[in-house]
Amino acid sequence: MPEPLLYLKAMGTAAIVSAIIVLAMVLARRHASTTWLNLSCILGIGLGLVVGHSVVSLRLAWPPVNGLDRFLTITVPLALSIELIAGFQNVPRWVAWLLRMSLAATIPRILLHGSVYLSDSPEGWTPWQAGMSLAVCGALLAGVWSLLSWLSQRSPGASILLALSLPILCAGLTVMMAGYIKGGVAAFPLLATLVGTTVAARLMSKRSAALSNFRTPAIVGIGVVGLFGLLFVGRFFGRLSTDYALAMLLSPLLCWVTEMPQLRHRKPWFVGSLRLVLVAIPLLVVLAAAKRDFDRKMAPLLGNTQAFPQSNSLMDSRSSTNAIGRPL
Amino acid sequence: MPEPLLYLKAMGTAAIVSAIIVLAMVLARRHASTTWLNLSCILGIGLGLVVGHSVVSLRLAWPPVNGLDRFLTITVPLALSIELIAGFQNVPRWVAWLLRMSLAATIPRILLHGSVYLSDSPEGWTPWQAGMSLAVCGALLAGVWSLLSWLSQRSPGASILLALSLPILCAGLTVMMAGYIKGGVAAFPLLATLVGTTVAARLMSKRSAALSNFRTPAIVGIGVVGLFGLLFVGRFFGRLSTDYALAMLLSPLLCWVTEMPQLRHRKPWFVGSLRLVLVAIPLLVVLAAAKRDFDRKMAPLLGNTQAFPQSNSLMDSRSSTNAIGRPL
Amino acid sequence: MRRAFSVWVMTLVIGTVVCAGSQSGFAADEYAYDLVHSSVSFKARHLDISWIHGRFNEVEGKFSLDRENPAKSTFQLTIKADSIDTANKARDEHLRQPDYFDTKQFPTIEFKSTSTKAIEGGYEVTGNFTMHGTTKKIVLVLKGGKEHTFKEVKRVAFSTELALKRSDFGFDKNAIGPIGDEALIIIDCEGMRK
Amino acid sequence: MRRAFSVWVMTLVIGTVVCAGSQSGFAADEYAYDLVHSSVSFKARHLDISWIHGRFNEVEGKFSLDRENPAKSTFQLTIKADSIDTANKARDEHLRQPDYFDTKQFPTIEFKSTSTKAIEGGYEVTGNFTMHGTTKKIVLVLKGGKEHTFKEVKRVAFSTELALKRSDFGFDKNAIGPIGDEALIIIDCEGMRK
Repeated sequence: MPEPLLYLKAMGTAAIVSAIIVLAMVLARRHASTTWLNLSCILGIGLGLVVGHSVVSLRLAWPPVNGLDRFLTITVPLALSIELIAGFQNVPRWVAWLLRMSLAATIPRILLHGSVYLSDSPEGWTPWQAGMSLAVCGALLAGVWSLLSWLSQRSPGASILLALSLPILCAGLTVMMAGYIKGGVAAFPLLATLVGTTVAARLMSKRSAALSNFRTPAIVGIGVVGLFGLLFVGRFFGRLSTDYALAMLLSPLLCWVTEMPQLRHRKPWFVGSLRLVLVAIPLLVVLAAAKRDFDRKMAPLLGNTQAFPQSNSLMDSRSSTNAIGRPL
Repeated sequence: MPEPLLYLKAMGTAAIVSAIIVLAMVLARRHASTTWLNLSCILGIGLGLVVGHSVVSLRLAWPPVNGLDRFLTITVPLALSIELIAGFQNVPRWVAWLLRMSLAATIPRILLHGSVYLSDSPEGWTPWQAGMSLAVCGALLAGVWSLLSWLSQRSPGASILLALSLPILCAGLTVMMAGYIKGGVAAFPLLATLVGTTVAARLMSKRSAALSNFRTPAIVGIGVVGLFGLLFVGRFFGRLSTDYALAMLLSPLLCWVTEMPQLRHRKPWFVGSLRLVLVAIPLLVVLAAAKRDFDRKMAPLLGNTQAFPQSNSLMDSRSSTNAIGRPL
Repeated sequence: MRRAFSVWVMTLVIGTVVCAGSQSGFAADEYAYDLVHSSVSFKARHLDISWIHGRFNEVEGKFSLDRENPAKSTFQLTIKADSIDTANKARDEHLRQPDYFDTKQFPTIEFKSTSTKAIEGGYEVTGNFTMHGTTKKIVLVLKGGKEHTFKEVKRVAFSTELALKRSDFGFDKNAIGPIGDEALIIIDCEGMRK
Repeated sequence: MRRAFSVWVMTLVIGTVVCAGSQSGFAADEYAYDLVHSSVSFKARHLDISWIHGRFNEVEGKFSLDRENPAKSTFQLTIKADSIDTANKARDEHLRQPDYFDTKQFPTIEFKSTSTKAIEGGYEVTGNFTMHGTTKKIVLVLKGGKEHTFKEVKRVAFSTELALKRSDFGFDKNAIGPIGDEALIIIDCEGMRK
């Protein structure tokens, strides 16, 4: 059963924890560098996630047994580690990008490990299908990741990070509405830590001249990997439709619209708002469609109370059970 | 379980009983009239059916509870009675035909009595649908009946009666293959009595000049009503397809082909054989199609032994169960 | 709020009407069959060595429970014979034909109680069971009856098992074949208060 | 005729091989699971007042019976988790998702015997039961074992019931909700001799 209050509590806790870590670490050093800010963000996200998951009591198995376990215990820590390494000034950019792209290429394989898709069974993919599917998914992740990173280098700002948290919220809701509650729940702590660290980092960047360019590739990287993982697990282990998953994955790329010559040099608040609005449009469409699917298929099982049917004919009983159905 | 030997025994007994009755009655009278021959045929068919049904232990309920009960305990006796009345010389032909057409019009209603089609339930027909369906079926029966009667007046001969028994045999087999064993079994005594009386009546018509024109409207009437009833019950209570039912019902009309000017004055043996061959062609097509349907759908349940699968993969198990399935 | 109010008004109105009409002052609770959370399954012997499981997917019914005067409780169940499901389409088709259920002639299987008495852990319900056009008096032992209120809807459930001989209900003995004559019907029925 | 001959030759060959390899001189009979005449059904509590019935439509398995030396008998069953069927499509879809069976990750539910002993009216079979990626040792009491030869195929059937706690098999406790933790699995399995 979805428990909205618990999710809000987890999100609040995760956001506060990650924000406090960022603030505390940056304030602890007199001359905080971008590297230090990046490190504090990574620690903030990591600890925020741990706290958030424990509040929402998301039990993860070690060794991981399912897609979500692998996503949260392997993929996310790997992404954090890579961003940690990439954050050091003396690491060449090409090494950082090599690491990132290698991770993007391996994530689909990690998430599908041991599943029916990669098995010999009749429902499994042929080697060719498997290779193609993994390559396409990896390329999508790599593409979104590099485009967003590029944008945040070109035209930095908290808006990109917030625009990335919108599809994560949407992914959580749609995965849940597709019937995979635990998969949806996993989105909320992630969303909260991203927002928490972004807000804290933004505050700190205003305070210090050294941080004023607000470059936080770590948040972008973990946000993209997190979004991709949620959608991938929801699509291949849950019943999230491919269309919705693709729409959500690609939606943050709409932030690039503000790089058009006419819009480029507008005021930051205008550019930021425009980015959020542009990203929100396809997400609202997806949410509406997912809600409609949910009402049609899952709602009868999840307990929405409607009026009882008056008639007792066999014909009516079939439609009425939709109206009066109860959770499983 | 179908029991071919029992059916053969029932058919043999029914044929012999009806033939003996016809022979005995005609031989008992020195100057047997057409009326007398007709009467003997009706009695022969009636008694043959009773004996045949008891050999095959076809239990019928009285009052009738299902379509087959109503067919054998109401429709067939009504047809016999009407042919009995129509057979008397002093009954005007229009009265006989009025009775026949009234019977044709009411048979569909009798057979569907109390069924889901005529009920208020959602699967039931609307009054308009019910009226149309009953009218179309009644008209089909009336059409086949009058066309065949007309032909047997125009160009009498045992071949029409034999050509009428072929679709009855075919109806029995296809209804049975569609999964309604009892409905198919009912065809065999009917077929046997028709053949028995036809052969006996033919023998007698050769012996006596008064009977030489070989007009036996009773056999035609009961044959048509019997064929129609079997197909109707098989279609509406069993799973006989509409196409097959129509093809079998209309097949005896192919006897009319021999009325073409080029064929009309050929030798009787040629005309008779041609009629049988023409009627047999669509029936063989129907039988082949019905057999294919049966092999695909019902055979796995009715116990055909095939080799056992060697593989044990889940994929194979599905197809192999079709090969190794057993009766229900 | 508005809804709660109208429910309250309805209760008042119904209460008044019922009080005027009956002596006990309390109407029996009426429950509607909840198809999603109820099941009518059966088992039939195969070759006298195994059991084949099946179920009916379309069932409806209602019951009224009078806890104070159990004899006034009534139970009713209607099973759509066409909805038979034995996990094998060809067999289901066969079972719908006149050799077995003859669903075009006898579309429903019904139970209607005639008398009810409370017993330890449930109710003993006598009633008429109609299948394949034949009606027989049977006694059902309904176990359960615990109430559970979930999202403002009161739910009560009963379980019962019932052994029948198909030949008692006019099924053709010739068609019984490898499937045994006796069938065991397992009913778990959950009702929601209207 | 030709087939009978080849069966005879096969028997001879297998017989020789087996005699050479084993002391007893008789191979155990091998049986293949007959999906058409076997059923794996289950029941789970709903709100602790009723039971929801379900079944698995795709199951396969095999067993070998050694009447003389029951300890040599083996039993194996593979259930395709995706084939779950509770007479409600939306619920089935839900049960396939990771909150419940996670059928993309754990496509099968399996039992494989490790030891067998003959008991009154059947066999007591110990083995490993794997569901939802978790394996537990369980003991099944298989009742039956009568033989029936129908159209030259020897058939043997067993029935067993098995109560499981879903939480023992790594199902998320949060997802248990109105469906009880315990499930009752009812297996009636008919095998045909290969």
